[in-house]
Amino acid sequence: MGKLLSSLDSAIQQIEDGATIVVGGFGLSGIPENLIHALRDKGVKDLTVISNNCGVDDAGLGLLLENRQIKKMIASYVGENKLFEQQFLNGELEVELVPQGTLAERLRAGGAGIPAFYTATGVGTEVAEGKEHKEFDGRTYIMEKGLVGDFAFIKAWKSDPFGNLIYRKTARNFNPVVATAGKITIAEVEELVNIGELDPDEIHTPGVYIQKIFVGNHYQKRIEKLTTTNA
Amino acid sequence: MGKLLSSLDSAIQQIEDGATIVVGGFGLSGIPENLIHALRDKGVKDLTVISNNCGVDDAGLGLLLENRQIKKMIASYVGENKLFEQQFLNGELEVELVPQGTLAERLRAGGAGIPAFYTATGVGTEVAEGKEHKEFDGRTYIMEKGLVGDFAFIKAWKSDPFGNLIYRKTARNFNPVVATAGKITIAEVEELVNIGELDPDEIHTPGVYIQKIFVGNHYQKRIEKLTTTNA
Amino acid sequence: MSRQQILERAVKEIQDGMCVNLGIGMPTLIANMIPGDLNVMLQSENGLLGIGPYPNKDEVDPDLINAGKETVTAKAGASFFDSAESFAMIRGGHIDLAILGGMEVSEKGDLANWMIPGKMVKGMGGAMDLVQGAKRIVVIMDHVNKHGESKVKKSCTLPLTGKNVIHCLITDLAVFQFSESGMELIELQNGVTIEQVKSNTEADFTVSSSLEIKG
Amino acid sequence: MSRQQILERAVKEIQDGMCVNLGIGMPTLIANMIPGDLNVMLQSENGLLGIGPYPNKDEVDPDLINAGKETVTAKAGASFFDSAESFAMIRGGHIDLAILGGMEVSEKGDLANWMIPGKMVKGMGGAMDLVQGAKRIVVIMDHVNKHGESKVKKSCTLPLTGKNVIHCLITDLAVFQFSESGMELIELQNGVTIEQVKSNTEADFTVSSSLEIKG
Repeated sequence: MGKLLSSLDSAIQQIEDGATIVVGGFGLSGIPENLIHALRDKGVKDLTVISNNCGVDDAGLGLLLENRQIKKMIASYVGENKLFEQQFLNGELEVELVPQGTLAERLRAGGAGIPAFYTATGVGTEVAEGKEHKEFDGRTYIMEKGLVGDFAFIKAWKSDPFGNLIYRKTARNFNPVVATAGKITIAEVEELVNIGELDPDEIHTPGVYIQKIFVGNHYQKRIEKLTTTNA
Repeated sequence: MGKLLSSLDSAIQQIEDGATIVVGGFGLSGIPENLIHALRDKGVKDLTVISNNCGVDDAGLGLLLENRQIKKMIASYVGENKLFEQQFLNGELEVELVPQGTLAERLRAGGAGIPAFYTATGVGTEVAEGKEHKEFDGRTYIMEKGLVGDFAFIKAWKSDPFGNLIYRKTARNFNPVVATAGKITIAEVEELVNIGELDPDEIHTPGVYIQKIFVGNHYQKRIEKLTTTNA
Repeated sequence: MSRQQILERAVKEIQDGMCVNLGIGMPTLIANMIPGDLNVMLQSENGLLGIGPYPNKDEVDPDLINAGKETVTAKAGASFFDSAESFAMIRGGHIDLAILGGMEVSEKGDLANWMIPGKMVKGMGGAMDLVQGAKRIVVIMDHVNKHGESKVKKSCTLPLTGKNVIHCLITDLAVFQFSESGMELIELQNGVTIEQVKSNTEADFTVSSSLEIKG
Repeated sequence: MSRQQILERAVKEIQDGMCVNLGIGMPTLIANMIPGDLNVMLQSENGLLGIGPYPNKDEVDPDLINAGKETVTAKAGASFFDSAESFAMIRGGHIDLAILGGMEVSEKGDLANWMIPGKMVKGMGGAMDLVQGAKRIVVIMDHVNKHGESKVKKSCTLPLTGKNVIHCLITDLAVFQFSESGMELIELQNGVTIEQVKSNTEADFTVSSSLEIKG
């Protein structure tokens, strides 16, 4: 079906300075490692990146920060990243902090053709400033807008050639919503299976959302906080 | 965990005249047959029923129509049902027709704590009359409100004792969104499995949404339109 | 016969790699006409992407139906999902093409296909979502009704399904495309003249220059 | 020691059958203290309902972490889901209880726990969603800061996480409940007097009649 990429070069080649890219993952779990590396190598600048976190200093989206490729970051939590702080205080980096549930819902809304919705999250806080307020049944809500990126980068466990995806455990996180919120969505996966091999009842992301598929050959899957019963 | 019912009597006993009940299924596929029968037997009246369809004359929600238990129906398509027409023309039955995608999203929104959202569906039609209109990026949208029922009736294939659910094929349809949109959600299922038996990656509805579980012992699964290659 | 012409023309709208929603009724018949070398995924708004052919008698499964409530099968690569996801797909612009039946079409690209006042109210089902959400909307219908009156109108008289939503109209007489500049006749069905189309059309339309040359 | 008292009191908020979200940091420690005879499902907002204990060294899985990015396990009956579903669950009022850390609490039930102006901006994560969505919000924190200043205030001075959202506050000195009629002292920690609480609290509060009797 022509979705399968043998290298990320051609896909990344389309991305220009100033593009908006939505990126899946939570912390360093379920992040599209190969896509981030390819984007770092391509060196495209002035990106707006929408992702729950911004990696750590030497991994994940932190690599793009290190390379000064990000102009604006839309995220819910960026506390793991010293470079982030530095660039933010320098005025090099613009930041929009969004509550995590609102971020997830804004991406789902963007992908689902919903331009805006109301939520109580953030009412009475900085997050509500400048936003439309409305009462429903005596409770106050604010209006939040759907988000769509020029590109969406996601990571899944298994894909078939149509782009039907299955994620593994909590590496699912933002990936399924991010998948829907890109004009062009590129999925990198650990394993490609034949068409018909995935049980249609178990598919998490139907292939309709996926424009390109890349099978990564090495996943670092770095652990941020190793906690064990005996540690 | 106390969610398992040995009979539907106690659960149905809580439902009073005038209650709002959200019901899963599409046509006669994936409908909560046992719950509908129990509700018919209980005879509770003046119900508001929210469901994509209203069954057929002698099956599904059509049984409640036949028994004159429904005061108001919120649905997207009721064309299979002559009793419906008759009661509607008599003025016995109030009807709110909602586009199917808007109905699905209103239920999802209700379950997700979103009181309202904007959609282009219905703009310029009867559906838009009296609703708030708003422009986003030059396109006009209307505001639609979240829906929540006093009770939600759904049908799943498998459940564990916590109420983690798996649906089968297109019998999934509205059931997962309806599951989220009831103050009390009762799931009837074909098969109960032990806790831990369902793969956590394959669960469609997490048990947090389910208050009661009933294992039905007979499913009619009537087919509305039998179409075969050799027919 | 005229229906066959409509369907044969409609199937040409479907291209390799597309995800397509075929409306209930006449559009459903297009499924069987899609060339086997095209890789097309048909969506059914009750929660299936990848509709297969009707089942053999022993494959029939009440848990596997299409939006018209007919028993179907799922092809290799199919997926099942819930109704909210299904319409997220539709409303979010992820479906490439919807081919829908029509009762009336206006020169502005309005569609009426869900309700006849005074008759039984059936409901709009997913039609209003599809016309706003799918990337391309093709309507197929007879050009005139059984009384010989044009169904291609200046303005629709029936309640609308969507305003200014149609990209292409295929009738038993002709094919029209819709754009900012209005409604344009782009093809004639076999043996039909421009005059015939004009005399059977209430709507104002322009004639494509490429068509004038052929005609 | 004072932390242990807070945690021991907090765990009493958890009842059989509940779905509970424990915030990052001190609240996470409550997980290990839940009595084994209670059937409780812990939610992690990155997409897990049914957090199990930390893994053995050979069970560690980078694809299985909690919202604090710690490696965890999933208990029997757990489910995985995406972030939109996770917050649908939270925002929609399906989580029975959230126990969160606090920097400041006001007598009106406002919570500030995400940002100190002038310090590194970390972001609010899921805290703003939890305080608006979960059915019951319990905040646990030290009563005073390291300079001896009360963190239980008339009004919060730090940026808010939520306004009028707290149901219960548990500190190393006391337990308060919040209602329409204001903030009420309902319990004293072991060996603490009402006078001690009063002198360490900037907020105005009433004292529960049942407490006066005991005291």
